[in-house]
Amino acid sequence: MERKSRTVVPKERVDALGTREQLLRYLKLMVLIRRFEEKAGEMYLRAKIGGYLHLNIGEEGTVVGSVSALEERDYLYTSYRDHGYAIARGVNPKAVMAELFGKATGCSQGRGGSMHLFDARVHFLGGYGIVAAHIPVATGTALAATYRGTDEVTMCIFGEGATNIGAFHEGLNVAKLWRLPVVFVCTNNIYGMGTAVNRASAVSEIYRKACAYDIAAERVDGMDVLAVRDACLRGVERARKESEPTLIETMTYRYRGHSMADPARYRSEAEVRWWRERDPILTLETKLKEQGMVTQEEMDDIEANVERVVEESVEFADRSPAPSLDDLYKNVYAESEGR
Amino acid sequence: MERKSRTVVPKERVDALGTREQLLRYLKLMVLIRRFEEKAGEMYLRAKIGGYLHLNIGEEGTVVGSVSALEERDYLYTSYRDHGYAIARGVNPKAVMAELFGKATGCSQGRGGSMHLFDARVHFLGGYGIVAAHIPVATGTALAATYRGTDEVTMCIFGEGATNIGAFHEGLNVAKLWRLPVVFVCTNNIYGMGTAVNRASAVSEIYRKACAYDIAAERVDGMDVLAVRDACLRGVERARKESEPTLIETMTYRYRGHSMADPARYRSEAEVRWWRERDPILTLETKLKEQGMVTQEEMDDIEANVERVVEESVEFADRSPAPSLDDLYKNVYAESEGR
Amino acid sequence: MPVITYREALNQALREEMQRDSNVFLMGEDIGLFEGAYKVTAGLFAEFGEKRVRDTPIAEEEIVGLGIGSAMVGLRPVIEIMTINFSLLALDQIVNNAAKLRYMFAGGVQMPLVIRMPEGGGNQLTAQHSQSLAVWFAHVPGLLVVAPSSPADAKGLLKTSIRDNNPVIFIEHFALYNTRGELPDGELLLPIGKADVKRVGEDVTIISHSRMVQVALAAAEQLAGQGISAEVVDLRTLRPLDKETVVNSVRKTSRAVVLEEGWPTYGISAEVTAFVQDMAFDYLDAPIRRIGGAEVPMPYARNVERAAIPSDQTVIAAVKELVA
Amino acid sequence: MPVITYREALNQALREEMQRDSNVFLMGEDIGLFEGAYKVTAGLFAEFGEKRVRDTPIAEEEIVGLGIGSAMVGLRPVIEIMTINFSLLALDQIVNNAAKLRYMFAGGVQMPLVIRMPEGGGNQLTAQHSQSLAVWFAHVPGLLVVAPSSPADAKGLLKTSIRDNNPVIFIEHFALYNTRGELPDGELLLPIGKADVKRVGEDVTIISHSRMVQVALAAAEQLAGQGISAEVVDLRTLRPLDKETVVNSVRKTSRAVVLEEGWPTYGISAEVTAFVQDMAFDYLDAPIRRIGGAEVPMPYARNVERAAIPSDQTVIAAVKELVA
Ligand SMILES: Cc1ncc(C[n+]2csc(CCOP(=O)(O)OP(=O)(O)O)c2C)c(N)n1
Ligand SMILES: Cc1ncc(C[n+]2csc(CCOP(=O)(O)OP(=O)(O)O)c2C)c(N)n1
Ligand SMILES: [Mg+2]
Ligand SMILES: [Mg+2]
Repeated sequence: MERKSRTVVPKERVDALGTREQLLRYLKLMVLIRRFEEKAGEMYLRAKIGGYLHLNIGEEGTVVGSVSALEERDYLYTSYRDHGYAIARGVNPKAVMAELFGKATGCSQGRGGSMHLFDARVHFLGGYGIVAAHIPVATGTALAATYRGTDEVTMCIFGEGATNIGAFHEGLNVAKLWRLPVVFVCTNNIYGMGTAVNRASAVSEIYRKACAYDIAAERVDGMDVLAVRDACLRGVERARKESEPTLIETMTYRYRGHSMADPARYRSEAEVRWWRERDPILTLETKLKEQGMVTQEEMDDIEANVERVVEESVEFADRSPAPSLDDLYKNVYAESEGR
Repeated sequence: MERKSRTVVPKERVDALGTREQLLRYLKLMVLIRRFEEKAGEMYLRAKIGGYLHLNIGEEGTVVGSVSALEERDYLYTSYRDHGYAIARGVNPKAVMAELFGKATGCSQGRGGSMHLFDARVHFLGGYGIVAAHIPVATGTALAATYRGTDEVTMCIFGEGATNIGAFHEGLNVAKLWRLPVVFVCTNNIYGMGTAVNRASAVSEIYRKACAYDIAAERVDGMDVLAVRDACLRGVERARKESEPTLIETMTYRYRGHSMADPARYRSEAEVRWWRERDPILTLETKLKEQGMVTQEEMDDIEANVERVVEESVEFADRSPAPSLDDLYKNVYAESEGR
Repeated sequence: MPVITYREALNQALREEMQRDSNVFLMGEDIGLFEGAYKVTAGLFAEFGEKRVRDTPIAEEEIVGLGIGSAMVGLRPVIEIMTINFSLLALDQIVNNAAKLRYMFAGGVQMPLVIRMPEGGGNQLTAQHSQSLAVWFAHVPGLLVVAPSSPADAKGLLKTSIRDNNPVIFIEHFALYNTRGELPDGELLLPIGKADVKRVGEDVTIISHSRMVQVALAAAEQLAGQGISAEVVDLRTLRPLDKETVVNSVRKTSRAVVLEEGWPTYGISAEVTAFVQDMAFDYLDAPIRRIGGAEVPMPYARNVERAAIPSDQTVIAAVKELVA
Repeated sequence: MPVITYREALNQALREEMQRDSNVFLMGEDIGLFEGAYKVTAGLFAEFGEKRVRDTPIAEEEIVGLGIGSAMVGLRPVIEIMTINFSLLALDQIVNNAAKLRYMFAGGVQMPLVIRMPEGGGNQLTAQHSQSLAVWFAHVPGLLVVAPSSPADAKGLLKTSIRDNNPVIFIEHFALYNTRGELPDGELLLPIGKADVKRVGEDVTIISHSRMVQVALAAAEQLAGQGISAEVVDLRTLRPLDKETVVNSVRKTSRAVVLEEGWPTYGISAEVTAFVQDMAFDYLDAPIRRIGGAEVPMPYARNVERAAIPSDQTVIAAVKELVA
């Protein structure tokens, strides 16, 4: 009664590298996210931002690689570690920074903050605060596509720590049972707060958990934006063409602590160094330079551009108004015909 | 990155069949449970029993086989389909019938009813009504053994329908992660209420779900009491000696509907007949007769004895007093030193 | 006017709304092929097929998540949780997502989601299957909570709930499914947030909801024979509360009994008592009386279970004490 | 008397009880190596090791199940749920198992289980992380619910809770962890089920619990300067309620304000109002006033969040209106 797990061994990349235009876009986006997050951390320390702040620094390869596999009509769900995803998906950095500042011009009008970015226009269906609880929700959006017979794909991002809770299991089971067009992307950054994956998961190779649902699964280098993009493209294609779910595990790392409050004493400097040497931006930059696709000058331009965008987002956020207290009760309920 | 699932292929039976004494005990227990359950059904129709009534008829091979693998010091948890397990574990049939009748002499003093039989003296830690919610509880009892360094094993019985809900997943993960001495027994009777296993589980071979936790697992013929016992003995030994969990799936069938209210129209007569031909009692009886271990006369004796025990349990239940209304609030709280 | 059961009323509401709007669909455990644990969805699987009447695995959190995620992109899911007792497994989805997303996301999503579930005891289903937990949902901003007591209310309120763009917790009661009542002819839509005076009286107001309204009416009938005229107010909606209707009645009668099947401590009756004492302070001739279930996990034995649930006799005794 | 923080008080209680009884052990997410999301368990992993201070996966239902199953066979688990918001995922275990098993099984098991968790808002943690849900637990027979407001109460009540054979829901508050207070010398054990008059007054009684007691005390201090003498009663235990202490105070002052941080509709203040109007009916000079959080999912922006949480100014305004 033995049986092989149905793991999909990474096949050849969809296209060897991508067009120069694409590659530069990835690079720019990753740099933008890095600088944006650094600035957000700074603004937090200057008390411009409150609450929790979870940064994507170190994870830009996964962030940009996964989101780049989506078409405009597709949907994206993430956990609370969501700034990079929102930006990669096309939410205006100004609206993101303004949200972090708690301003009326924020993408959630100052109601959601760092953890609950949202923008329906770009089909970014939000950042969620309860670990794994957005997985069932994402399956619901995928269900709607099959219900209507349309071909949007839903992508759902969560951490490796989220795979130990029931919602992950219930969601994957239904996704396979009902053949839902959903791509589950698990960003395995080795830690859930201070707990290493092997102290929380009986099986620490997360992609292997898909065997319990006969879901296609693979593990990729999350520091390599192209590897992530390609794996996600395969998942998106499987969803769109075959209406089947996929689980992709991206091996990555957050350079900072879990949130701003965490000095991350539970891991060694050597470990951090090991990962920093595999930095996703450095990796792509080096590759493109080797291939003569980008020069140092162009890189400097990118940095300068990004710096301007980030500065503008801070200025915008800073001079935007706080939400009006008159609107305290707005949007608790919809005004429906029935009432 | 492919990897084999760690399914344990059934090895040779621990002992080829068992002593005559053992085998006759299994046979008697199975007949007792069958007749007890039939009588319970009858009493339900005569309104002596109220609420829900879930019978083990057809599943006696699994019931007796699993419980027989336990030592006295071990612990047993079951779902609401619990009468047979309670009896096999040594709860007095009188106390079980009295509980079904809602009498003060019932094993839960008329407070629990059919779904919540309980007897701490024989380490039967109860029948539970919320699907799969006793799985985390059972892991807690297994944890207590490792905490104290004692060698009791905990066995937890649940249906195949219970493996789609989060608690199953959370429990199995922790059991493996913390190496808890627990044997999970999934009675796959093909249906959860009216829903067939393949309409609810992406993977309908339940034992395969253990691959997500690297838990040893096997599937056995649940109509064969000896096959179940042997698989459970292996699981109990693994728990006791290696402090490791096991998942055992027993393929079985309930001849009746889910509960007394269910006429079971969702399945064919042919299907029911197919399973009835594999009846666990008939199977063992035939085997023992072939081996000359039991005669028809002895079988008749067993039936007569069982009939008496069942009749006595009804009489006992009938003439037992209802709980006193004065005790309505008894046992809501313990009297603790702190208050 | 035709007479139908509460179960049939719900079934009609589902069928009519499904016929009217192809975005309306049903999900739940054993609601399709099996036609529902309590047969509320009888015939719908046959009529609408498995796309619109979806049997789910036993996975309450996932079921509600499916509802939320599909509602966010425009479908109108109606979910059956087999009993309110199992909703505990989906409470995070209901409270942290369904109730909050519209606000968190600044009105960027609609949440046209209905969650139907029966509650209550009385059938010897014991501690884990006999709870009345509507009060928990009624505590949460962002949710609407409806709990009808009659077939007409059940139909009219369920239809309105399905058309509402807010998440509606629709509380049914096991012991009401077989009860009968008249149904007005034609399209029946009742507003959420309106209480209903089910019997007019002068001496005392009995305020209740769901099955206990029937108990209150039975008590009122007997009290009338003893010269006491009781008004029975059916809350119908637990969130938002129709305080006006309740308070107007109490201002008239000057005495109030609040009756619920669940545990009264921190129960529905606590809130009703609290706002009535505030809004009718100068009219009250006596403290507001609360009646609820015994504060125990529901016991199995018939006699003990009966003692744990309020009956018409409990109500009659309380009213007599109050008006004495 | 030493002055310590609420956090230190809890930490001392845990350490002392673990030293006293080897059956006491801790479980929770990141409570060990990481020393707790709010550092309440600091130092305990180092002192007692991973057997007795167990880091768990993120799996709240399983964590509470582990507690129940180990308590049933004689251990005394103390569980930390990182915040009350995540307890929604464990509610079935808490309500359907922890609270009920002793009764269902006719006293055949003990349930010496403590579940500690902070609640409340005020730190811009937004809708899914700022709830005050103690009322849900306080509604359930079989549970004891404790919610201390000071370091001394926190220590004395946590120690008692750990020694109790009932399941205790122990509610802490984020914003109290750094607050300081005096600690009496010697073994400190406070009884569950006893309220505490935190300030004596004559004109009005302010009834509250947890962090809002500090708000009430700040308001009372300012009111004193304006010639209004307010008595502040700290409920300390939400189930069972110490009705006597509360009612005695209201009978003396004839006016009551019930203050809570959570949503007042079906909240703690509803129950307190309901029993006070009953037991002090003839003493009340005015309706009981309730103050609670705004009925919204907690918004992020600092100004809006502040407007959603009661402050000393809210209390002062309400008291002045009431005694006017
Ligand atoms: C159900 C639940 N339990 C606990 C928490 C507190 N918490 C927030 S993030 C986190 C760690 C999650 O780790 P992982 O899933 O690996 O994501 P990462 O933060 O590494 O991206 C925890 C425990 C929560 N938000 N939800
Ligand atoms: C969480 C939860 N959801 C739904 C139910 C209602 N219910 C009771 S038994 C059952 C079917 C369970 O099937 P399975 O696990 O296969 O066990 P079997 O009854 O076949 O022994 C359901 C849905 C429940 N008790 N608990
Ligand atoms: Mg992680
Ligand atoms: Mg089954």
